[in-house]
Amino acid sequence: QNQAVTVALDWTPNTNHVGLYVARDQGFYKDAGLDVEILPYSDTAAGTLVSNGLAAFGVAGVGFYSQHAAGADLKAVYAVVQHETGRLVYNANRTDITSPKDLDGKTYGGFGSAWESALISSIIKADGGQGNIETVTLGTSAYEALANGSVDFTLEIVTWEGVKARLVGEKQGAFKYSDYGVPEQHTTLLVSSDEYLANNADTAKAFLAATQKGYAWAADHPEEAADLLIAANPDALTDRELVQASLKELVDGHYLRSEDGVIGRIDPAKNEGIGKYLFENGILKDGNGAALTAVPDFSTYASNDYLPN
Amino acid sequence: MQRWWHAVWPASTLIAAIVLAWEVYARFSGVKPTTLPSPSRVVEQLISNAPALADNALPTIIATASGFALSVTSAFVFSILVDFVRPLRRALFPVFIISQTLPLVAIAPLVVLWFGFGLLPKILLIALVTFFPMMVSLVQGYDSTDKDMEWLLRSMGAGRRKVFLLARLPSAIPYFFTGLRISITYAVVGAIFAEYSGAAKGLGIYMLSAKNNFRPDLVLAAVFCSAFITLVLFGMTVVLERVSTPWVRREGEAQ
Amino acid sequence: MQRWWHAVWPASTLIAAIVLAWEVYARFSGVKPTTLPSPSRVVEQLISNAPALADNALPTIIATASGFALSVTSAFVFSILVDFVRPLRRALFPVFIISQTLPLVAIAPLVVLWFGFGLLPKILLIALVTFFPMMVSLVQGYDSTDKDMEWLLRSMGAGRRKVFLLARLPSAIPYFFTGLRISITYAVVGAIFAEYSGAAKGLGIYMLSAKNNFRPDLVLAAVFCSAFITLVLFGMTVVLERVSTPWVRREGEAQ
Amino acid sequence: MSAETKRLALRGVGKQFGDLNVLGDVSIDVAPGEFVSILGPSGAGKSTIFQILTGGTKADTGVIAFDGSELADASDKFALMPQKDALMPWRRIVDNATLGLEVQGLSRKTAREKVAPLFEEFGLAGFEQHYPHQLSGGMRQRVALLRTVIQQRQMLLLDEPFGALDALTRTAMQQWLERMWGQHNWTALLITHDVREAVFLSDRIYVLSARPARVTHEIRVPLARPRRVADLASPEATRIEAELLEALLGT
Amino acid sequence: MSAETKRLALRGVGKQFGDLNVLGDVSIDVAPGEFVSILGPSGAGKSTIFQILTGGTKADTGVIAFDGSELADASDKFALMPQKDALMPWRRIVDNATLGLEVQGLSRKTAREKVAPLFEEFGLAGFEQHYPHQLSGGMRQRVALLRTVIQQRQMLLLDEPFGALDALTRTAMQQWLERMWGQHNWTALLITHDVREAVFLSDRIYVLSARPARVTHEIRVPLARPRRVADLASPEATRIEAELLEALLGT
Ligand SMILES: Nc1ncnc2c1ncn2[C@@H]1O[C@H](COP(=O)(O)OP(=O)(O)OP(=O)(O)O)[C@@H](O)[C@H]1O
Ligand SMILES: Nc1ncnc2c1ncn2[C@@H]1O[C@H](COP(=O)(O)OP(=O)(O)OP(=O)(O)O)[C@@H](O)[C@H]1O
Ligand SMILES: Cc1ncc(C[n+]2csc(CCO)c2C)c(N)n1
Ligand SMILES: [Mg+2]
Ligand SMILES: [Mg+2]
Repeated sequence: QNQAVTVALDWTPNTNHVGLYVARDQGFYKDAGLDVEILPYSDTAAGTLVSNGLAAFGVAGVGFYSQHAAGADLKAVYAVVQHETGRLVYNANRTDITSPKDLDGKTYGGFGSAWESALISSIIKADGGQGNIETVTLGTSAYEALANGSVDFTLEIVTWEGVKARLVGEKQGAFKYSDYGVPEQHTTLLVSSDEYLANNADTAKAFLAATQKGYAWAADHPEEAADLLIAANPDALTDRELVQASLKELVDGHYLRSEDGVIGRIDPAKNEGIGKYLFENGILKDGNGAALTAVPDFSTYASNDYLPN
Repeated sequence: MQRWWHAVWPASTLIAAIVLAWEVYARFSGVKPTTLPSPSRVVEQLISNAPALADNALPTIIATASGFALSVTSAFVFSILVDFVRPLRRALFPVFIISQTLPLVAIAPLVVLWFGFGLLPKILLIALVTFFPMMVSLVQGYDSTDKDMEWLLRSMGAGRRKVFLLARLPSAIPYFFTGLRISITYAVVGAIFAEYSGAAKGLGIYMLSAKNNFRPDLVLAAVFCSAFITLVLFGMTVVLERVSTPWVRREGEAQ
Repeated sequence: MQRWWHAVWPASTLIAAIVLAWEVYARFSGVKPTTLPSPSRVVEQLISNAPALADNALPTIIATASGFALSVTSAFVFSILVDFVRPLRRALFPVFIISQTLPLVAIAPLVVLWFGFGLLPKILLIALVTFFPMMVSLVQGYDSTDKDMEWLLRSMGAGRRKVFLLARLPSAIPYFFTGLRISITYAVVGAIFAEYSGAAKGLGIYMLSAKNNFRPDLVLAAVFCSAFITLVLFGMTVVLERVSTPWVRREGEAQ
Repeated sequence: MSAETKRLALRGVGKQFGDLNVLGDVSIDVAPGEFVSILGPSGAGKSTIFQILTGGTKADTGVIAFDGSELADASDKFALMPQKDALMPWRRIVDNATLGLEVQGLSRKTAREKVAPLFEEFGLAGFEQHYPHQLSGGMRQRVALLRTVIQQRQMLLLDEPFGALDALTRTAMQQWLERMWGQHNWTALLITHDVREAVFLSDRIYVLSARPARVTHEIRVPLARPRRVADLASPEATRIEAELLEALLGT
Repeated sequence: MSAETKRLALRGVGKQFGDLNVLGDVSIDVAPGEFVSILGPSGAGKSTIFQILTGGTKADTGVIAFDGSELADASDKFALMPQKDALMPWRRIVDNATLGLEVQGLSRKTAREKVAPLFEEFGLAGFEQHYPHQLSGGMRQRVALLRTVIQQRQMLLLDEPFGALDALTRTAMQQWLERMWGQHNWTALLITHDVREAVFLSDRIYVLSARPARVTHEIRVPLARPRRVADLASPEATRIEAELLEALLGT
């Protein structure tokens, strides 16, 4: 009789997802009367699954703004991280790269979304470059491609790939987006759809409350949470050291719980800021592929209404 | 025994040589195991991950079997329809041909979008890739019927239905098995494909997450499993063909 | 003109009906255009994005052509080798069969990883999917040679090479074209696949990013392009077959 | 012989396939118990005559009478033996033999009981459970004939029954058929290319012209039965043969 | 006739394929300018004899002499005409005819010039540029014979050249071949199943037993040439025919 809820992931299981697994395996969801299934990461983006009603919630990144602009029924309801975790990275042995403008004409290993090249271009331009890059779409293979030198740079989640590189001893150089004019953002969000929220407001609230509890528990017990995450994904997570170090980083860096103790809440200013930035760079396009001409009302993109106060 | 060995040694030797060369290259060329794992490592991982692989192989096998069953059934139904109503043939065949030119990789995610995560989209995708070869084989089979045989039956007073049952359908049996053998190979590949685009479990999902976790050794172990399943299914169709067509004279059989 | 229409109307009508049903469903069922775009929308987008599609179709066509050329060439070389050295046939065929059971979806990313994002991995993947049907067709073709014809040539003093050139090779031509027609369908699909796993440009990449950017209408427009390319290539092989085998009597031709 | 006593009577039968005028004007009679052959060049339209009789196609012109009354569309008067043996490779010999009975609606068991005694006579005893591919060409042809006669129709239509056999086996089969003919009371119409076969087996022979086919000669073969191969050397037989050859090959 | 004056002499030739004893002990002679036939049941090993002569396989026992000296392994003495016509469907008639010359290394042009005058005689004039499928069975057979004789080998080996033709066309082709025989100075060994064909065409006939094949009869055909179909009705011819049939079909 438990309410079934499905969650789609944005990537292979990693520490960004820890709260979901904690809430599931610590029984927080069950206590809230929910039966949560975490769908494995597949070829189909979480936002697509959510807006088509195949999943109630999904983990998404900034790509969610483009999907929303294009007409997808999506709404951000939970911020997994309170600070920007995205970085532009390259191999440190590349002496020809010292600042973003050196990336002009170089090869970028990407994930197949439109916002990527625009973001990188604006970073390069902010540094005084042309902003022309070669893009090769690779998905999860991007990091191997970077490691074996077949691409020059890519984007990473500093609390996951960044930690891994450090542990493995790969020297990497990184550029922080905000150093080059990109507003701070919640890099990882939970999204749902208006349709689902309207019809299942109580379930959504119960889910997000339990999820928040899960992330809080992880922030309080990073080591146990890391082991729980590993136990939940024995095939995917085989490097305990990485998971432990990553979660420690997420907690110590106040990503999961901000310095002010905020968990999950979406900062309207960040929402507005990144939204405007994307709009101004012509990344937000309507369903016909035409760039939006008027600034959208970004308050309709995100909502904290389903979070416990 | 000796003849058996005679038939088997060239391929065995070649496969052994390929595996050996791969092993040597993987070990001594300095290529990273995350780029190209050695076969011994793949086998080792195959064994130590056997339970997980078996667990994931099951949904794939179920999807393959259901999809294939649907495909064969509908190929039968449509082929009979098309055999009895000629204009239908000219109507359906071009559509089926076009359906074969659609890139599965683009269609699979859409099908998952439309039909969700369950068995249905997998069955549909498997049917999409296997239906056409089955259908073509059956129709070719009906058409291969000896004209004199049909004339004979009609002269005996058989109607269209009897001619079909007594001559056209049995004539299609060898063609049916040819189609079966071709399709079964695509079926497993199709199932894995469908899983790639969205599934809770299955060899496709296993491969995808192994790939995403930089574990080409596990990817290859799962590839090995899927090739093995395909070969077993293929072998089953060959056995089925032998037992159900005792009248076909086969090479190497005494007359 | 009339006969042409007679051959074409059933399929045209069916296709028109399907497209119409789709249009009606997409418009009036309340399904979101981001889930199922209407055909009119797909066509509209196809037209307005024609330059981008053409731009992306070009690399796909190049990869297809190169991969296919490699595949046909090596199928020829191997088939001749295998024809002259019999044990090689028993050695290679099982290996080729196994190669056909490997799920492309899992292999493609590995191949891209090993060979980069250039033309090479695409060519290799296309060759992987098209080589075997070509090879099988050629070998079947050689084997179809009339035994009496070979005996005749030997009685005339022809050596093995002359028998091959004068009898076995020409006997294989119709089989070669059958293989060509089968392979060409897989070739485009294979190219798109390879692009999906890593490329800078191409229909595969276009589909991928359309999908990621929530534009199923563009995905379908690109699918349409790829199907169109396949059909054109298919048509080309049919024409090539007609002009290069003037001795084959075809149905509907005057005797 | 008046039209009433005739088993089969074709009068002025004509047939066109599209632009192809196949049968010009064909008139053929067969009396009960008579063995009549049709000789004619390849593609003349001989099989087309049988097609018309068995309802496979319709004549454009002419009338066909059977035992004095007009032939119905789907008639059950004829048992056909086609040009190739048309045995079904997936059926055992016994099931091939009973095919016609099965189509008539008899149960498998009854049908088998009915053919069983004939295997001995047709030289097929012991082969009931074999598949066709395990038999020699001559034996297959005997199965085909067994399948034809077991239907107990009023008339046999034999379309080049031995055309696919080698010359020696064919001669042996002709002798066998002549023996069988003596023992049964069959009425038969035989199509053949083989002049000697026609002479050896027939009471009467019609020679057809090339397309559009007409009857150019009608020749009686007054040799006594039972006939032996040596009888073909009789002056009577050689005269008829020479006459037929001339009729067929021209000058 | 001593061994020296013989064109071809097989003495005690035997051949086994694995467990299958095909040729028991075959001795056959052919004199220059002679037309000799081999009659025998299907599968007796007749084609195997030709295989041995043309180097397709090796005899296990026995000796073969050609013009008095032992036959070399890959001999250029024989021109073969196989059982089916074996025309290459992808070659035009003229290129099929010149095939043997091309294999011998002649240029296409020279080869074509060499055959050109013969098309008229073989009744193929005007069909040089056709493909085989556009020709009737009889014409195809004539092309095959043209391809055989144009090689100008010392002896023709004809393996059931008319076996695939219908009885009528076959008779016509036999007459044609007999006419050609009269005009050219060929030496030929013919394999056939057809007793009349053998009698009509041959100077001498060997009858082979079933596997393992041995020569059971050797029969001379003393009919005068040129022969006509009507000659087959002569007492001489019918006697030989009866004798052969008895030899082949047994009691
Ligand atoms: N259903 C049909 N439609 C069109 N043409 C046909 C059809 N049936 C037969 N024909 C043509 O009619 C002609 C006569 O055919 P038929 O089979 O009656 O000849 P036949 O005398 O039996 O020849 P054969 O001795 O070679 O068996 C042929 O040219 C054939 O192609
Ligand atoms: N290369 C071979 N290997 C094995 N067996 C063979 C080979 N060639 C022929 N045979 C067998 O030898 C036997 C005689 O064959 P052959 O072709 O000489 O007979 P034939 O007298 O020409 O028969 P037909 O009249 O049917 O042409 C057959 O049983 C055949 O299967
Ligand atoms: C663990 C993890 N690693 C990489 C990505 C891929 N990715 C998607 S958006 C983005 C950059 C954000 O600015 C990156 C790197 C992910 N989603 N999760
Ligand atoms: Mg006929
Ligand atoms: Mg032979």
